[in-house]
Order: sequence, then C-alpha cells, then structure tokens
Amino acid sequence: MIPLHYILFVSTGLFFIGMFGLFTRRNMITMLMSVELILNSVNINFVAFNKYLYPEKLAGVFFSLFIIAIAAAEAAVAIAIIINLYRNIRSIDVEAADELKF
Amino acid sequence: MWNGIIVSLRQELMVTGILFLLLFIKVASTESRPGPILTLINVLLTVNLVLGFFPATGATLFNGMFHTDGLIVLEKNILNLGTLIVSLLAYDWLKTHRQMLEFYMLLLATLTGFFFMISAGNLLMFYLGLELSTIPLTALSGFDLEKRQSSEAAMKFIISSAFSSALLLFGISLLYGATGTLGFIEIVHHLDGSAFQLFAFILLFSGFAFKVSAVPFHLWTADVYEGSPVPVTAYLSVISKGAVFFIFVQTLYTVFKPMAGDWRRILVLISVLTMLTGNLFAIRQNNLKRLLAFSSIVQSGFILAGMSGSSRTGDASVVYFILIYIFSNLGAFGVVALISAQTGRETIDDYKGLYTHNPLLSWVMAISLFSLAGIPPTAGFFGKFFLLMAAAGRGNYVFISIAALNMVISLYYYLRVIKAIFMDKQPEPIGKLKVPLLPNIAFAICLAGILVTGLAGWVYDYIYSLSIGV
Amino acid sequence: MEASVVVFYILSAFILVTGALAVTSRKIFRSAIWLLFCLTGIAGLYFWLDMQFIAAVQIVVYVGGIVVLIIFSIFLTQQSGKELPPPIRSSAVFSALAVCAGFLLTCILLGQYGRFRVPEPRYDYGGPDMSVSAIGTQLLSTTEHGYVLPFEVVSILLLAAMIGCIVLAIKPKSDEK
Amino acid sequence: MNLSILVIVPLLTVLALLFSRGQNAIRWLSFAGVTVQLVLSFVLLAVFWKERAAGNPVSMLFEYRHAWFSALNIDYHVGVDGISVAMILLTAVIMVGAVLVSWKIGPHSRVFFILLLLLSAGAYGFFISLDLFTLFFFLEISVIPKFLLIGIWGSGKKEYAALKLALMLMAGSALVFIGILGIYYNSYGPPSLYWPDIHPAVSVQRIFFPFLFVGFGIFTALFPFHTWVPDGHSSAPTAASMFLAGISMKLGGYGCLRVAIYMMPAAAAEYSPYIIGLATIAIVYGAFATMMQKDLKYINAYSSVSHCGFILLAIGMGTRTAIVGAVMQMISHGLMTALFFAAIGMIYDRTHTRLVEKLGGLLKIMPFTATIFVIAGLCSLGLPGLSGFVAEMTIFMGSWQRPETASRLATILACASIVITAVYILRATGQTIMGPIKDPQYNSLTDASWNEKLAGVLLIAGIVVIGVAPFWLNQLINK
Amino acid sequence: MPNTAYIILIPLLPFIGFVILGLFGRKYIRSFAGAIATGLLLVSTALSLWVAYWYFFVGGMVNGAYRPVTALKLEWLSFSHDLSIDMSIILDPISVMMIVVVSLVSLMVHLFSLSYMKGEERFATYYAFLGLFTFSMLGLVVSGNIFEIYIFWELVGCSSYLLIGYYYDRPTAVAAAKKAFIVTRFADLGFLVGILILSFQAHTLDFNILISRLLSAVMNPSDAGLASFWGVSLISWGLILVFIGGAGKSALFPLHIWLPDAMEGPTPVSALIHAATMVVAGVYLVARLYLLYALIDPAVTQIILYAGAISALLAAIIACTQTDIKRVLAYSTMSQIGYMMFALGTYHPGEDPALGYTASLFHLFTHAFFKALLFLCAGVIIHNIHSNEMKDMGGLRKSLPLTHACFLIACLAIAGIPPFAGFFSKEEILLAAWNSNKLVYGIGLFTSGLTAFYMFRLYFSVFWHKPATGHRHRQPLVESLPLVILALGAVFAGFIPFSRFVTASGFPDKPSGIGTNAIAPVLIAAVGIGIAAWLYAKASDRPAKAAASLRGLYTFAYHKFYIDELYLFITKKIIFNCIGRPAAWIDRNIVDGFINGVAITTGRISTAIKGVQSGRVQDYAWFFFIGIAGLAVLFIYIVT
Repeated sequence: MIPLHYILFVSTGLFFIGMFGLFTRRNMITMLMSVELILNSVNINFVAFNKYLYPEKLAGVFFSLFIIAIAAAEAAVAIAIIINLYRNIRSIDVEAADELKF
Repeated sequence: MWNGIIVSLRQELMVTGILFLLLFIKVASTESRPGPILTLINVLLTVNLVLGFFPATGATLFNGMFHTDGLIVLEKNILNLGTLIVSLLAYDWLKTHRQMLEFYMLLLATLTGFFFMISAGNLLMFYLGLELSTIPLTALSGFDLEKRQSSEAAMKFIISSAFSSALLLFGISLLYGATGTLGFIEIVHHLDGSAFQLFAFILLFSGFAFKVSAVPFHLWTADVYEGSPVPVTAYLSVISKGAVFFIFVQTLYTVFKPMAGDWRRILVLISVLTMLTGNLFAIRQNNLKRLLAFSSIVQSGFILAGMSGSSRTGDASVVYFILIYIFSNLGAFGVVALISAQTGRETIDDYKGLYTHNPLLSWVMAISLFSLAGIPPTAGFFGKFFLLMAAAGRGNYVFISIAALNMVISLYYYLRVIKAIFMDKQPEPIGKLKVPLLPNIAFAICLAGILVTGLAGWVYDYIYSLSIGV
Repeated sequence: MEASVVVFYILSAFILVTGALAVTSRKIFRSAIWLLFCLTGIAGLYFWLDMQFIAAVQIVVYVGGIVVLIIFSIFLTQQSGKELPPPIRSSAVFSALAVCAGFLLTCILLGQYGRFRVPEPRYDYGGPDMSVSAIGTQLLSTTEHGYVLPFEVVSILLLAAMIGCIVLAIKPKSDEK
Repeated sequence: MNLSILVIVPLLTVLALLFSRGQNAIRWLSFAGVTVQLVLSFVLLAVFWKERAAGNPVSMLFEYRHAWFSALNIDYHVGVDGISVAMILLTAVIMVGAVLVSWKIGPHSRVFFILLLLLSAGAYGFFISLDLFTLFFFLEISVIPKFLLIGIWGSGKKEYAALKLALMLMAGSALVFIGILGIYYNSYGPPSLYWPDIHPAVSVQRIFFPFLFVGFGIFTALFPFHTWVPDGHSSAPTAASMFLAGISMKLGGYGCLRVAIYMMPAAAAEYSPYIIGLATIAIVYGAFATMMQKDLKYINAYSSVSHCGFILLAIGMGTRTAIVGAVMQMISHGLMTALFFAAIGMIYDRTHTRLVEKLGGLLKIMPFTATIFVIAGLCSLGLPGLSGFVAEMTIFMGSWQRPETASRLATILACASIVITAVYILRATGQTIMGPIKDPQYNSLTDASWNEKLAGVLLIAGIVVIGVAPFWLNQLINK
Repeated sequence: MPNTAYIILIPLLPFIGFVILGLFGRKYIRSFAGAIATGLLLVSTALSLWVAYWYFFVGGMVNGAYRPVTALKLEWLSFSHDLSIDMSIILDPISVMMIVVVSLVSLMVHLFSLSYMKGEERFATYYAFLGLFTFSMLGLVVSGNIFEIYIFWELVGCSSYLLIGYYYDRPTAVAAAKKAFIVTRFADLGFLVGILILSFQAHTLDFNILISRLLSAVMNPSDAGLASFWGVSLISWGLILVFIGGAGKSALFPLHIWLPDAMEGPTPVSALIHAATMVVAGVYLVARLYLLYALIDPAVTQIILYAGAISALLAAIIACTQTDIKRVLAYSTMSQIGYMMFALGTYHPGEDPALGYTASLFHLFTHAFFKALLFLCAGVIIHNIHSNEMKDMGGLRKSLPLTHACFLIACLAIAGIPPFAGFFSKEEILLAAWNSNKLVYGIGLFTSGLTAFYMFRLYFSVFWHKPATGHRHRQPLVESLPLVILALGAVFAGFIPFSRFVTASGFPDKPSGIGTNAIAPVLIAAVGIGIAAWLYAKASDRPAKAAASLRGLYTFAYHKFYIDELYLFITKKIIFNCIGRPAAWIDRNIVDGFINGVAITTGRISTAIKGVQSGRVQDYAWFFFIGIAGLAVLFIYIVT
C-alpha cells in the first residue's frame, strides 16, 4: 500500500502547480482556475489525513466538503466580478487592470 | 438547550433576522423609497446593538464549534456599533444607489461571518466565518458597478483573498494532519513546536496577516481601499480588520500558546515592517482614501506590537485600541465619504481651504486624525500608549524606539491633511455642504467616543477585567 | 507490486500532468478542459482512497458546476480560439524556480515529520461509516460530531454569494438604454 | 486647595467661548478667564506659603490622587512644591499678557483663544502632575495647539515652521515616552509612575536617563535639537511666541530638572559632563548666532536658545544653588522673553516689518513700546534690578561650586556670553529704538493701546519684582 | 552709636527722584522736573555732609583709628548658608569721602543743567537718568559687599549708557553709548569671575570678612585657598580679574577707548561721569581691596603700578594733539586717573603707612573739583560757540569773564601750581612714586609737564589766541553758582589735612610736609605752561611747525595710537566674521540641515520603494509567497 507522504507529495505538487499558474497566467479566469487547483490539493490533504491517520472521525472529509461548497461560491462571485470588470475595461488581462497603484 | 442557544447566539440570530427581513422586503416591494427604509434599517441596527448589551455568560455550544464569553460578546457589540456608524455614514451614498437593500444584505452577511469567526471553537468554523465575511465583502467592494476602479478593486480583492485563503487552508490541512483535530481546545495539547507545525502555523499566520494587512501581505489593501466605495472602505478598515484582530489575538493567546516564543518574534518583525512600510508609503499619498489605507496599515503595525506583548495588558489593549480605532477611523472616513458623495473630490489638494466653508467637518476630520495620530486628549493617545506599554512588557526597547519613531513619522502626514484643511488656500475650495441628520448622529457618536473612551479609565479597566494573557 | 500501487502512480501522474497542462496551455479553452481532466483525476484519487461520497461530490460540484461556469464565463468574455498572451519569460522562470524551491521546502518538511511515516491506512477500528445516510445525518445533527452549525453558516454564505453575483452581474440600466 | 481647578478653569473658559457670540464677548471672556487663572495662582501662592509657614514638611502639598487606569496602576495624581508654584505663577502671568496682546487677532478669533487656553490648561496640568502618565498626557496636549496657532495665524514660512515644531516636539515626547515605559517596568515594587518616589536602580537610570533628558531637552532647545526654536518662534503670532518661549520651553526645563534631580540623580551625575558641554555650546554658540540675525524675532529666538542653555547648564552642574538658579532663570526668561515678543509684536503690527535695518528711531514715535523693548533688552543682558541678573548670578555662583576645572571653564564661558548678549541687544536697540527714523511714514504710527500697555506693565512688574526683591522667590523655591 | 539707618536716604532720594520723573515726568511734571530732582539731591547732599561730619569728628574714631561702621545690612539674596548678597551700607573714611564728593559734584551738575538743558524735549527724562546715575554711584561707594558693589557697578554702567546716549537720534551718540557699555561690560566680566573666585576661596561676599579671611589664607599657605592655575594662585587670579574690572570703568589703557567717545553725551553729563564719579569707580574699587592688592602678591601690585603709569603718559601725549575741547578734557581725565591708579600701585612691603593710598584718594578728591569745573566751563563755552572745536574759539576772555577765571583756576590746579588743590595731591603721588619706583616717578614727572602743557594749550587757544571780541554774555545764576563753588573747591581743597582722615590703616597720619621734592614738578609744570603760552597765546604758525618737526609721533598720537582701529579690527573682522557668521551659517545649514535632511531622506526612500505597490495583483501574490517563504526559512532554519 502507498505510504501517506506519497499522497502528500502529490497534493503539494498540485498545490505548487496551481501557484505557478497564479504567478504566470495573466488571464483572470485562468488565475481562478489555478486557485481551484490549489483548493483541490488542500482537499486531497484533508481526505488523505483523515483516511490514514484519524479515521475515527470524519473531520477531514467534512472540511473538504465545505471547502468544495465554498470554492463554488467563491468561483461564482469571482466570475461575476470579472465579468463586471470586463464590462468596464473590455479585457480580462490582469495587466490591464492596474489603474490603482503606488 | 434552545434558551442557551438563543441567548448565546442572540447577536448572530438578530443580524441574520434583519438580513432575511430585508430579503423579504426586497422580494416583496416593487419600488422602494430609500429614505424611510434606511431609517428603518438603522433603527433595527440600533436595536440589535442594544440587545447585544444584555448580560451574557460564557457558553460552548455545538460540541465546541461555537464558543462565547464576556469578551467575545463585547467584541461583537463593538462590531455592531461600528456597523451602525458605517451605515449611518453611508446614508448620502446609498440614498442614490440602486441596490441599497442588497448592500445591507451583503453587509449583514459579512457581519454574521465575523460573529461566527470570532466565536469559532474550531478551525472549520473559523474558516467558514472568514469566507462568509470575505466573499460578500469582495462583492461589496465592487459595488460601484459603473466605476472602473471599483470593479478593479473587487477583482484584486477576490483574487488575492482567494489566494490567501487557499494558503490558509493548506496550513489548516497540515495542522489537521499534525494534530488530528480541528478543535481549538484539543489542538493546544498536540502542539510540540516542531519545524513542521511551525510551518503550518506560518501558513495560518499568513492568512491572518493578509486580513489585517500586515507587511508583506498588505499589498491589496491600498488598492482595494482606494477603489471601493468609501463606506465599504470604512467598513473594511475598521470592522473587518477589527474582527480579524479579535480572533487573531484569541487564537495566538489560547490555541498557539505553546508556540508563544516563536510567534512573539514573528510579530515583532512583522510589526516593525508594517509600521515602517505603511508610513513610508503614506507620506507621499495624495488621495485621502489611499492615505487612510496606509495609515490603517500603520495602525495594524501598532496593534501587532501590542499583541507581541502577549500579556493580559496586550489582550486588553488590542480590544481597547480597536474600539477607539473604530471611532477615529470612522470619523475620518465619514468626512471623506460625505465629501466624496456630494462633490466627488477625494485628494488632499481638494481639501485645501475646507475650513473656510465647513468648519464643523474640518474639526471632525482634525479630531479624528489627531486620535489616529495618538494626540491627547483624544482616545487614540491612550490606545497607542497602552499598546506600546504592552509591547514594552517584554523589555525589547529597540523595538519600542522604532515604534515611537513611527509615531512621529505618522504624525507628519496627518498634519499634512490638517495643514491642507486649515492653512492652505485654493481658488475654488469645497463649498458649504449640508450634512444630513444620520451622518450628523454618526459624527456625534464618533466624537463622543474619541473624547470619552480615553479619559474614562473604567472602559479600559472593564476590558482588562475580561481579557486574558498568555 | 500490487495493482492499487500502480493505479495510484497512474492517477497521480495523470493529475499532475493535466494540472500542469491546465496552467500552461496557451489556448484558454483547452486549459479549461485540462482542468476538467485534472479534477476528474482527483475524483479518481478519492475513489482509490475509497472515499466514494466525496469523490461523487467532487465530480458533481467541480466537474459539473465550476468548470462549466468557467467555460461559460470564457465564452462570455472572449472568443475561444484566440491564443493567450505568453507569460513574460523572466517572470515565468522566476516563478518556476520559486515554486520548485517552495515545493522542495514543503516536501522536506513533510518528509521529516515523523507522524506522517505511516505505510498504509489504519483499519484497526473497522473503517469509518462512509454511507451517504450516515454523512447526511451527521451533517444535520446537533449532537456529537454534528455539523449543523457549519451547514447553516454555509447556507447563509451561499445566499450571500448568490446576492452578490446578482448584484454584480446584473446589467446596469444605464447600459440597456 | 484643589489643584485641578487650575486645569478646569481654562476648560470652562473654552466651554463658555464655544457658546459666546461676538468679538467683544470672546475677548472679554478669555480675558476674564485668564484673570481668574491669575487670581487663582496667587491664591495658590498664598495658601502654599501659609502651609509652609505652618511648618508642613511634606515635599508635595495639596496632593490629590484619583485612580485613572487602576488596571495598570496609572493615576491622575497632582500636587505642588515651591518650584511648581513658581512655574504656575509664571504661566498665569504670561497667559494674561498673551490674551491682552492678541486683542485684535485676525479671523477665527474664537478658535485662537480656545487654542491658547487649551495650551494654558496643558501647562498647568504639566506643572501640577505627580504621575508620569499625567505629566506626559499634559506635555503632549500642548503640542498640537501650537501647530495650529502657528500654521493658521502665523507669518512668514509658517507651515514649514509649524510642521517642524510639531514633529520635533513630537520626537521629543516620543523619547520621553520610551523613558517613561522604561521607568514603569523597572521601578522597584509594583509598576508605578509616581515620580516623587521612583528610584530606579542605577543601571536602569543609566539606560533611560538619556531618553528622558534629551526628550525634555528638545522642548527646551537642547543643542543640537534647538532648530525648531528660531523658525517656530519667528513665524508664530505674538501670543503664541510668548507662550512658546515663555512657557512651553519651560516645560522641557522643568521636566529635565525633575528627571535629573528627583528621579535619576545618579545617572544625572554620571552624564553631567555631557549636559554641561552641550549647554555651554548652546549658550555661547546661540549668543554668537544671535549676533548675526537681522530679524528681531530671530534675535530673540536665538537668544532664547542661549538663555535656556543657562537652565540646562545649571541642571548639569546640579549644585543646590545652581538648581535654584535654574528655576529662577526659567521664571525670569519666561517673563523677559514674553515681554520681548510682546514688544516685537507691537512693533510689527504697526510697521509690518521686523527687520532691524528697516526700523529706527522708534523711541520718538512709540515711546511706550520702545521703553518695553529696552527694558526687555536690559533684562536679557542681565541688568541688576531686573530678574535676569538675579537668575544668572545665582547660576554662576552655583556652577562655580563645582570644583572641576572643566566646569569652571564652562562657567567662565557662560559668564562671557553675557558680554555677547550685551553686544547683540545693544545693536538691536541702537538700530531700532534709537537712531534716526528710517521711514518717514512711521511718523504717523500710534503708540501701544491700553491692552498692550497693560500687558507690558504686567510683565515688567513681574520682572522688576523678582529683580528688586529676589529673596521671596528664592525662599519659595527652597521650600 | 546713634541710629544710622537714615543714611539709606542718601542714595535713596535720587532714586525716588528717578522713579517719580521716570513714571510721570514725561507727561505731568516736566516743567519743574529739574527742581524736584535738584531739591531731592540737595537734601541728600546735606545728609552726606552731615554724615561726613559725624563720622570724622563724632562717631567714626574708635580708640584712635577710623573703623568701618556698618550702618545697615539686609539680606537680599542668599546663595547658600555662607554666600549671600547683603544690601549693606558701611561707613569708613573712603566711602564717606566718596559720598560727599559724589553728591556734591552731582548737585553741581544738577544745578548747572537747570539752565543748560532748559528747553530740551526730554528734560524730565534727563533728570531721571541723572537721578538713577547718582543713586547707583552712591550705592556703589557705600556698599560693603563685593557683590553689592558689582550690582551698583552694573547700574552705573547702564545709567551712563542712558546718559551718553541721551541724544538718541544721533548715531554717533548711540554708537558711543554702546561702546562705553560694551567695553566696560567686557571688563566687568573679569570683575565677575574675580568675585566668583575670591568668594569661593573666602566663603563670603562681605568685604571686610573677605579681606581678613584671604589674608589669613595667604599667611598659612597650607590652606586650600592657594590652589593655583597656570602657576598663579587663584587668589592672585581673582585680584587681577577684579582689577581688570576696575581698569575698564576707570578707562585705563588699553580699556580706555570708550572714554573719549563718551563725550557725545551732554556736557554736564561728561562732567558728572568723568570728573568725580564713574571713572574713579575703578580707583575706588582697588582702594577698597587695597590690603589684598598690597599684601598678597607683589606681582599684582606691579601690574597696577605700570597700568596706571602707562595710561597716564599715553593719555597726556594724546591730549596734546586733540583739537576737540571735550576730548582734550577726556584724555586729561584718563591721565589723572592713571596717576591715581599708579599711586595705589606704589606700595611695597615694609613701607607703612601706605603713602600712595592716601595720595591717590587725595588726588581723587581734588581732581573731582577742578575736573568738574573744567567740564562745566567747557559746557558754557560750547553753549556760546555752538562748537567743540578749538579752532572756532579764541579770545573769549572778554565775553565770558567768569568762565575765564574759573577755567584758569582749574587749569592751574590740574597743572599742579601751588597753592591750588592739584598741587598738593599730585605732589604726594610723586613722592610716593619716588619712594617706590624711580622709573614711574620719571613718567609721572614728565606727564605732569605734559599736563600743564596741554591744559594751557587749551586755555590759551580758547581764551586768547585771537583778539578778544564780543560783549560779555549774561550768565544765569544756576550756571555761575556751580562754577564758583567748584572753583572755591579747586582753590582750597588742597589745604585739607587729608592724611588725617584717610589712611590705609585707618590710623590718622601727620600730613607729609611739602619738601624739596616739590620743586621739580612745579618747574616742569611752569615749563609746560611757558611752551603752551609761546605756541598758542597768539595766533601763529608755530604749532604747525612744532607738529611738523615731530610729525611721526604727532600723527601717531593724533590718531590715538590707532588703538580704536585695532579694536575695530578685532570686533568686526575677527569676532563677527570669524565666529558669528560661521555660527549662524552652521546653525542654518548644518544643524538645521541635518534635521531637514532626515525628512528629505525619508521622502526619497518612500519614492524609491513605491514600485513595490505595482498595482499588478500577481506581484502582490509574489510578495505574499516570498513573505511566507521568508518567514518559514527565517524562523525554521535561521532563528531558534
């Protein structure tokens, strides 16, 4: 059977892939996607911990459930905001939205 | 058990109730006349505030997920008060705004989130409360739909907060893995201060730091504050920050007590960075909202300094300071909100010669700024004094000296505003503005708070009696 | 070498690769699809951990909800065919380095932490009750291990999010005229 | 006697001003207010004298203590000894003068007087407080009104001066603040800020004495932190200049005195060479810098630097006589410089210039003002029969008691500075008051009006009373 | 002894006059201000005469010697248990003598001014200042406490400032007043430090105790009183410094430069300041501390001796070349003071009673009369000619007969022609010098010749020189009366057996008879007068020739040996340019520049780092990440 930290490595890898996307992608929607990846890695963590170490309670599982729910909500609001911004500046490039600075 | 729930959750229930009431009104009424509805809402908020002050006993419900005590109730009341003031100040802006009711719904949702976050008994509840407060806030900051800056601010806010909450979650998950539990009380016993746990803690810490906009997690602050509608900015800068600070202190002082040695050092470092950076950026701002944003960053630096004292004084001083900070900052933002709502002018140059036509507003502004700068006899003086006193409890006087130096620097840009208002002249100064009743009430509350809270020593003593040390 | 191990390696490889493609692909529509695959793969990982319920939720909410939402928003905001602007090379390189460093750091910390050195899940207590009904009751019970309060909070959250979306996405009257 | 009245009366006056209507009402109200202050301070003097005569040996009289932040053991705690009483008298006298000379102040006169009265309240509070927190509270209260007074009603590059003053004084109080925290956590027994009996360990004193002393020193123009003085004084409106030089610089002196003599004598003894050195530099160099000034207010400002150097010198010397001299110098310099600024203000109001070379022959045009000016000048160069002489001689006598050659040399340099003082005072007087009238249109100018005359007479009376009969002040301080 | 408290009235009455006139003179009582002042002064003069009588013939003598009588003693300001300034009045021979002289001369000046200053705009102010001056001077002479004397010393300086600068709209007058004040102030610095030293050594400020304690301290050198600085004992330092103070007031070389300029004041003021009072203060001070100067350190005595002699000579030489009548008188004053001073320096051990002491004070006494007389005459002349320059004068003997007579008497007196007052005193001084130091005796002799010469040069060129013209002017009584009184003084004061009353020891001494040694001075004087007559009695080109013949010396002396220029150079060039300006500059640019620099730097930094807030949300994420990584690395691997 696979030891725990292999799974953890996978999730961490996913986590940093997401972070890489967040750093490099200039399209807001793709940035959002990267955030979703990060959240998923967290979910994997929770489930794995729950499964391997603390099976007597389902704390981890529930946490990941709630994370999923919230991720959905967050994505929705984010997209709404992005669309609204798109209305104003006709672009979804983050570089385009740097009027506020210094 | 229900009585217990109702008594302990009365503030949450009240707020949620108002939220749903507004929802019904929205759904039911075809066209809404802003005036009376605003009045009604403010009355409701006042009632809510008053209800909050009923005597409360400590309780722990839902098998440890929800926990409350005297201090927490007080903190919720403080937040209620702040929200009330904000909504009073928002009057001018909302009168004309189309989605006035939605504004309040989101606002109240946020408030509920803060309440649950403050009295969270485990990390899950904490996270839920945090998100419940964050997501509507991002929506709120984009509330000036036609304004480009507003939506840009909202975008920055949601993306960076999503990022930060993701990191926070990662930290939580690691912590869960390391301790096997989410409950605050249990976690304490499983903390061994190992490197890994420290790493998890740092991730968690960054989540807090992001929320209280501590350097280097502060970069969203200025942009969001500048872009958002002024009332939202005000709300962000006091209520959101205050609430997070409340839970921050609690978490550090109770949950992470075993790591006190570590987080004390982290706090000192972060607070120095925060004060310096905030000041350095603030001194060259011209937009008043942005200036106040950076000043609020500096204030967080001072609060962090107080926290680093990790003594009972520290705990009490933080709560006390946030109470004062609400009065001072809302006083200042109130004036800005009023002026920007009526004239749309927000830069310091616009404020030149304000005194000639609006002496009253000028004095409100001046006194609030003095309180922010910590000038006696305003309450800010006492707040800062006790924060640094708490910080000095650890005997790190280099740190204290830096903090004191920063007090001087920060005085400079507050005085710049005062100078513009009282001393400078400009061809067309802002004309005589008429201040509606509700904002006037708000100003009265703020000034009263600024002048009374400090001089009346019992306020501090009361908070002290409720607070705890490490 | 048992099958499950092989399955795990395949799954994780799939997840990582598709994830990487999702954040690098120059065609936004494609990267959305890669994201879809990645999420599905994660669902598969849950199955592999025999956490059926959460796997199901993963598929329903993410694959069925979020990704679709994203794709729609892509359609709303721009034509799919167009290539994304390439990332600035220097920033890409730096990000890669930083991310690798972070990855190493985290892995080292994870590897060092003794508590995680468990070869396989514990079965000594007879496995958690993963039946949907069990989870459902637990989700709504106020008793021990009851999650009713978070549930309510989330409901408020969803309501608020809904309102927020409406407010933001609603077309201002000014535009209509 | 309940000392808090001293603070309350100005506040009540402010309250009354808020609801008063009309120029005259405002003027007379403020005048009434300060007059009451004056009366009160004399009453205080009388009762204090009676107590002492009755042989009350307690170091601090009329103590009143009210727990302010009991959780932190911080009190509102007031009481007076001879020194405080003397300073309170000074404040009261100068305040009356200040209100009188700003009788015809420009726009927003209400706010002007309110700020002025707030300043006085702060000063009284500072002089009576026995708890370092209370002390610090009142010390900082007195910063911002100055900023506004200078910035709104000032002249010249007022904004710059106001900002500079506020920031430097704030820096000073920040240092004081650090020192206070240090004392708070390192005092014997429970944390306490009751300064008459906190005696930190010598090691603690060694660390925190510089903070407190320099902090207060900035207020009293300790070299090299004196640069706010010239700008601040010269661009402030007359009343503010009077208060700044007359009282506010004395807050610092008073603070230094209390710190060096009462709280941290050991550290003071250790640091005395540095204090003496800096003070001597301030005295001599201030005097020389004064010689080169062209603007009357700058002349007086720099001479204030020099004169306040005497205070610090005496504190550094630390002999009993020197300390008495320091207090006398504070009083004397307060009155004298206030008088000087009053005279300069009167001249400026009429001629609209303060440049020495533009003025001349004022004695013929406005004899009264000119006479005030000359008397102030003579007091400043230490003429017997006026207060300056008494104070300076006491300081010299006291300083000479220190047998080390270095401090002897410092004393001699200080003595030498009175010659330089004579030089610049006489130059200024000779060119402005005497000599031919430079500008024919000055001939039409009028002499001081009744209120200005009253102010002048009051201050001169103070100077002469001390100068002719110094023994009472001497006893008051020694008690 | 009888109650002597009334003596305080002597200084107090003029002061009261000052207060009254100062407060109300300007408006209310200017018309009869003079009368008030004069009346008050008359009373105090009468009192002082009575005191003199009482002291010398009734109360002063205690078993054969004049002992100091403390008439009054009030503690004014107590520095410490042993050091305190007392306002005290002590009577001893010299103080009594001085109050008589001061009040008398001052009274004369008051009288004279009644007509001389009539119609002046600030008539009352003038009398107020006179009153202040008289008060300070009287206070000075009666004070029994070294700090008290310093106080009045300063007051004298101030009131002389006011009097010299009386014509305040003349820049020259203002400058002169300033000069007088500052120069004397500079000297007073020495006085002050001297006081500090002496009082610290003796633990007292009272004159008599001070003297006795210091003497005892010197007698047994084990005492710490002999702590030394640069090899000279502190007490000697103290004495030298005090002497410098005296030298400043008494216009001894090189501190004399203020004296000639001080002639800018009204002529009666010059009479008051220069004849009898302010300028002799220094002599009086040294006389007060005579025992210390004589007994403690012979070196100090020598300093006094030569300082006196040199200034006597220099002043005489300069006086020969001046053309402004008042300046000539001023220099003659300076020269006479030089006489008095070196007379005080003539003491050398083993010689008792100190002849020089008596002689010096005797000369002070007589000099008061004829010098006051000279100045008042000069006043009359100037009033009539409306000029100070000798060349505008000449042949006035007809028009001003009384003045002529008085002037002649005064000249004879100052030239030391028997039997006029000057003869006796100067003769005694020369005798003392002869006993002590032949060189100084020579100088003195030569100087007396010069004195005779320049005085008669003045006399002839004012009253003769040209044919007598004009009708005789009417002189009001108040002008002529003082002249007459002073003239009588100048004639007869010499016959007072001075050494009976005023001696260093206090024991009366038989008057030193006029011996053969009186011949030389008289001859020299006669020669001087002869030359003067030959040169100036008739208008001729002889003076020019004479001047030409010793051109170098002449111009050198005419420009007062360029001492003024030297001082000007030091003050303007060195002190102002090399100290004052740099100080001001440093303050503005370096000290203040530093403070401003801090502010500017802060601003620079804030501009430099503004890029951090780039406005791009990805950079924010970057910083977030870096922050976490930094914290993690720092606190996991580095700290702990």
